Amino acid sequence: MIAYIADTDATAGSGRAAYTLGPLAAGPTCCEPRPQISVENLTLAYDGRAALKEVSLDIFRGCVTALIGPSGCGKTSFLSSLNRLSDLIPGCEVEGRILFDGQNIHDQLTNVRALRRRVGMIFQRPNPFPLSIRRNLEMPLKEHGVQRRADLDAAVWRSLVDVGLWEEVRDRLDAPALALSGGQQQRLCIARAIALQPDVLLMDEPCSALDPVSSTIVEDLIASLRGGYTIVIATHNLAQARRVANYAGFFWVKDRAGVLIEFDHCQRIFDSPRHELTAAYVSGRRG
Amino acid sequence: MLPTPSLRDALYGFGICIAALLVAAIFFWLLADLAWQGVGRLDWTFLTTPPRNAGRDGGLAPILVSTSLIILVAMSVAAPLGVATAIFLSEFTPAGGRLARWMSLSLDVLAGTPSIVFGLFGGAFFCVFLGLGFSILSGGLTLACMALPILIRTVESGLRSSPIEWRLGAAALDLSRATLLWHVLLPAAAPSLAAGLSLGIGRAVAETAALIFTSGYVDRMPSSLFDSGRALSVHIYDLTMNVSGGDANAYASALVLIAFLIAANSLAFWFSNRIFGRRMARA
Amino acid sequence: MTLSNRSSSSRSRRDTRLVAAVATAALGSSAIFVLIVGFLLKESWPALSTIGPARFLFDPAWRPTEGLFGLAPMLSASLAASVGAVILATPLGVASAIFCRHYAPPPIGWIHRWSMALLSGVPSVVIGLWGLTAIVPLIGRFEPPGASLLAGILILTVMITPTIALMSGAALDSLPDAYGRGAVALGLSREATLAHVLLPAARGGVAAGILLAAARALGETMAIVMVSGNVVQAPLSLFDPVRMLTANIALEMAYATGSHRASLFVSGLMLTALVIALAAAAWRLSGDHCHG
Amino acid sequence: MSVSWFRGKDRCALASIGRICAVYIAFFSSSLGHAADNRLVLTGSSTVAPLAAEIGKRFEEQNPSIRVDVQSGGSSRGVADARSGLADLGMASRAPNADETDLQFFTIARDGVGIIVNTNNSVRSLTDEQIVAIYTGKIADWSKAGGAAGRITVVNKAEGRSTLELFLHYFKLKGGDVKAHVIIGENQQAIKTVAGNPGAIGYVSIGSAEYEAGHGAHIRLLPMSGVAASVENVRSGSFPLSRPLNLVSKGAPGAVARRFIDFARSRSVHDIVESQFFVPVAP
Repeated sequence: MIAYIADTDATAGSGRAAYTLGPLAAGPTCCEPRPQISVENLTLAYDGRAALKEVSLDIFRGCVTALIGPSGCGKTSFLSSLNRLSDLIPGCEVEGRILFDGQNIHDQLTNVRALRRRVGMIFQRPNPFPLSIRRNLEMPLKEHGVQRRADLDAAVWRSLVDVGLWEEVRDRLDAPALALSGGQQQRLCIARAIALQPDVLLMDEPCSALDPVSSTIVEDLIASLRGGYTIVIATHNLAQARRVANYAGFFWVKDRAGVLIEFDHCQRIFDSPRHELTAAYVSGRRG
Repeated sequence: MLPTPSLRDALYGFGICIAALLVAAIFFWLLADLAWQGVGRLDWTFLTTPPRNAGRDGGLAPILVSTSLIILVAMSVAAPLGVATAIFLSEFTPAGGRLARWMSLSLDVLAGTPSIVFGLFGGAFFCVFLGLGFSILSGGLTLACMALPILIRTVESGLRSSPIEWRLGAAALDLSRATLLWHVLLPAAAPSLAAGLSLGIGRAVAETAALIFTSGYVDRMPSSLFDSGRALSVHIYDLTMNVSGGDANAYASALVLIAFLIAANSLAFWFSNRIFGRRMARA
Repeated sequence: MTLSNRSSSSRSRRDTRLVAAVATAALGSSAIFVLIVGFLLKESWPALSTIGPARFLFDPAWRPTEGLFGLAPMLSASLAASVGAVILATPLGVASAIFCRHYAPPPIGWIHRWSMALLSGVPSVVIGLWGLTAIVPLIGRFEPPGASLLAGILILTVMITPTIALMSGAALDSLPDAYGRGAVALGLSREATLAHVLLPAARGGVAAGILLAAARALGETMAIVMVSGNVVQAPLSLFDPVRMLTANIALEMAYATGSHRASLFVSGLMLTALVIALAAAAWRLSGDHCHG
Repeated sequence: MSVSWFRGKDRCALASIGRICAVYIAFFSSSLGHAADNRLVLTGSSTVAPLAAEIGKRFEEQNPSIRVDVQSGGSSRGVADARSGLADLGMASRAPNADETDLQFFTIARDGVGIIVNTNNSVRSLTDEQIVAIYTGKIADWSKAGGAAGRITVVNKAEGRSTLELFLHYFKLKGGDVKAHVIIGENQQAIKTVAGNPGAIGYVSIGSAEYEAGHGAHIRLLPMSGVAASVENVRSGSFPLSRPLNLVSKGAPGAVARRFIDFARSRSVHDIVESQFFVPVAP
């Protein structure tokens, strides 16, 4: 299948990624080998200082892709360029191509807002709005044209069931969302995102602000969403990446900018990494 | 010897409590002074009868009505205009940008313009140029101009201080800015709006110089917004400065004015909570 | 359930409408400024063009009916009183705001906050009356006549402390709770949390409050007329009676005509210039670390 | 939730736009609505305003179809408004100036001006020379004027005030000669300042001073040139210092204004004039 390894001696990765196909013993079966998002030579700079250099990788439909690596290696920047949230950051410039279902999202013609609706995002710190649980879910739906009470109720119910929150909050839908625990808040944010029926979910360290129990619940949730959504998850929790991901990309900091070192099936990244940095990182010797 | 951290902390806390106590003491001194000299005149008839003998006798009824109308006009013009301007400044101009800076400069200048200049301006612009004459409407509009800077400043700072996560989250959900503002940012800024309204009302109720020249001196019960109506503060000023023997009623009127402020402030809190805060559900 | 794609364009139309609406409002608010400055210029133009701006600064005295138009002593008095009041009111106001939120038990904090809101709304004439009957005789007992720069500073302090307290309070209120929690988690004491975390984070709102308060102090009229003595002289001692620019307008506008009247508007214009200078200074100060 | 939030938001935007529109409509409709009223507008001197307002109320009772609106704002404003036609009648607490030949002045009352000191002051009378010496700074301590030792606080009126002009004229002083320690604007402020300062001397309206002294204020009126400062002596004309309170019109007054002037000068308002502590003019 698909893998990428950076040429560490020369400048990292030039041109289109070099993919090598190979058999996989017990690969996950949910994935179609058809990229939903293709990133080509993505370079991202803040005020002229590169934060991410020449990253190329494919994100496959229905699979969980984990981005691993130490803090500051550009995982968050990478994620925010996928739904052009980077547009909102002053001084942030993006070069390279990101093809979403074959269309470059930086084209003039691309409707950013339609893009963002198809790509949901979960942030490191749960960020429910200071509204009731119900209104947190309903507001975006209404914004996108769902008007009928019955439709709204059904969507609220569906998305809460999907994230396993329904039983916990069914009696207090009108209670403030900020009164929920951190894990519940994060699941509410996921519910809020999937209520809009996106194709892709971007998750930026979704569990790192949570306690271990909540973290496990959210992780199980992510695993259960696999197949239904294309998920890209940035994490520095290696065990988590190993448990939930089909694919993994390893980022590292070179010359103060993030680069992609290796991209492959998750199993291979962890069991037989081809780059020595990857091997060192996943074995815990570096990072 | 340097004080140990805990001693320093204790001193710090002590200083804060002393300062707060001092401010409270001054307020209660002022209040006690007013109450001592004015409470004897206060009763129901004082509130329900018109003034007689240039205000030495009689009550306040028409003056209370005029004052409420003036405040109502001022706030219903200043609040939407102020909130909209604050939104423009905080959401659609970059902080520290040139436009924002020019606008905040002009607001600061407005805030520092002496009220008597507002009065002369209001007299020339609203009363004469726009032909409103001495009227409650002129007075209210002049006060709206005066209260705007305070209102804009407080609401703007409230909007600016909302967490970035909400904005990012809204962008990721593809919410329009209107939705984000109306459902998230403005509710979160409701305390600022309340503070701005209460400061604005405070300034409006306390205003004398601007009103003498705009809403005027007539102490008859107003029959429309186009009638001249004497505001409470103008009445107090007149009683203390022009009417010998008016002091007792002036103090009583000042007490009424403070009660009026309590009512107006409660109304402002209730209003901003009702408009925005109700949807804001905070832990 | 259907998620409409059509709504996307109507949403951006709505956003455009929103921008148009708030921009119009902002334009309207600025128009008031333009109108007022234009009004001041128009009214003071006869004096500025015939007497000339320099004489307002350098004439030796203020005797407009005899052709002397020196505003410098009043300008310095306005500045001295406002600066003095801001110096006194800032710690009092900020401390009050902190007290309400972090020291006082809730009911007391609530009462304190209400008293601040009320104090900010007590008409200047009432505060002036109180100053005239309570503060001025008190000062006069030590250093006659009592009506003095000091009395002006004290009265202005009483008037602007609530502004600073309310604005700082609003700024403290709008800080995310996590700030305080994070600091407590680090083992910082309440005082250190306030001094090193919360106050610096709220500095924008506090600064805005101080600026508003300073502007209000400069613009305050009625109370100042009653307590500060109104003698046109440079403030050389705290116990000297002084006249501020606003007091000058209030005292003489009622009887002024012709170039005297126009020169009173010059006082107003000068006050505006003073506030502009103040705001510009505040820019400078905030500009240095606004990206910090 | 019965109202969809789309409409809710639009409704709010509409409401604020609507409010602004309403104000604009009010602007224009108001310029039409004025002329219809049978209204007499008086503006000017804050000293005359309370008196004129009380006279106006009685005038309204006798002429129900007419409304008398009295606005305060200072003598020069009264003169200017009468001249420009903004007011039907101006009010001025002074005699006409030499350059005001285009205006007609109608005196409705007189007001005496007397010297006051604090009740703790042992001085019972001052000669004109002593008063001049005190006001020009040549005598700075009460011991030099026949009292107990103590610094003199000279209370003077602000430039342009008619009582100041009267005072200066009587003592043949120029504005620049006076070395004042406190300068005040309104009459009551002078009384309160002198009442609060044992060493103070000032000059105020005799009627109000008499009233205040009779009601416990710490002030005492001093005789001038041997004539006791009392309303009685002002009325009889023996007290040297007094000023007229005037109504001012440009050219001959209109019919309604004429009736009002005649009424204000008639015997039927003498009780009002006296209740405001002024001296009625002989009919």
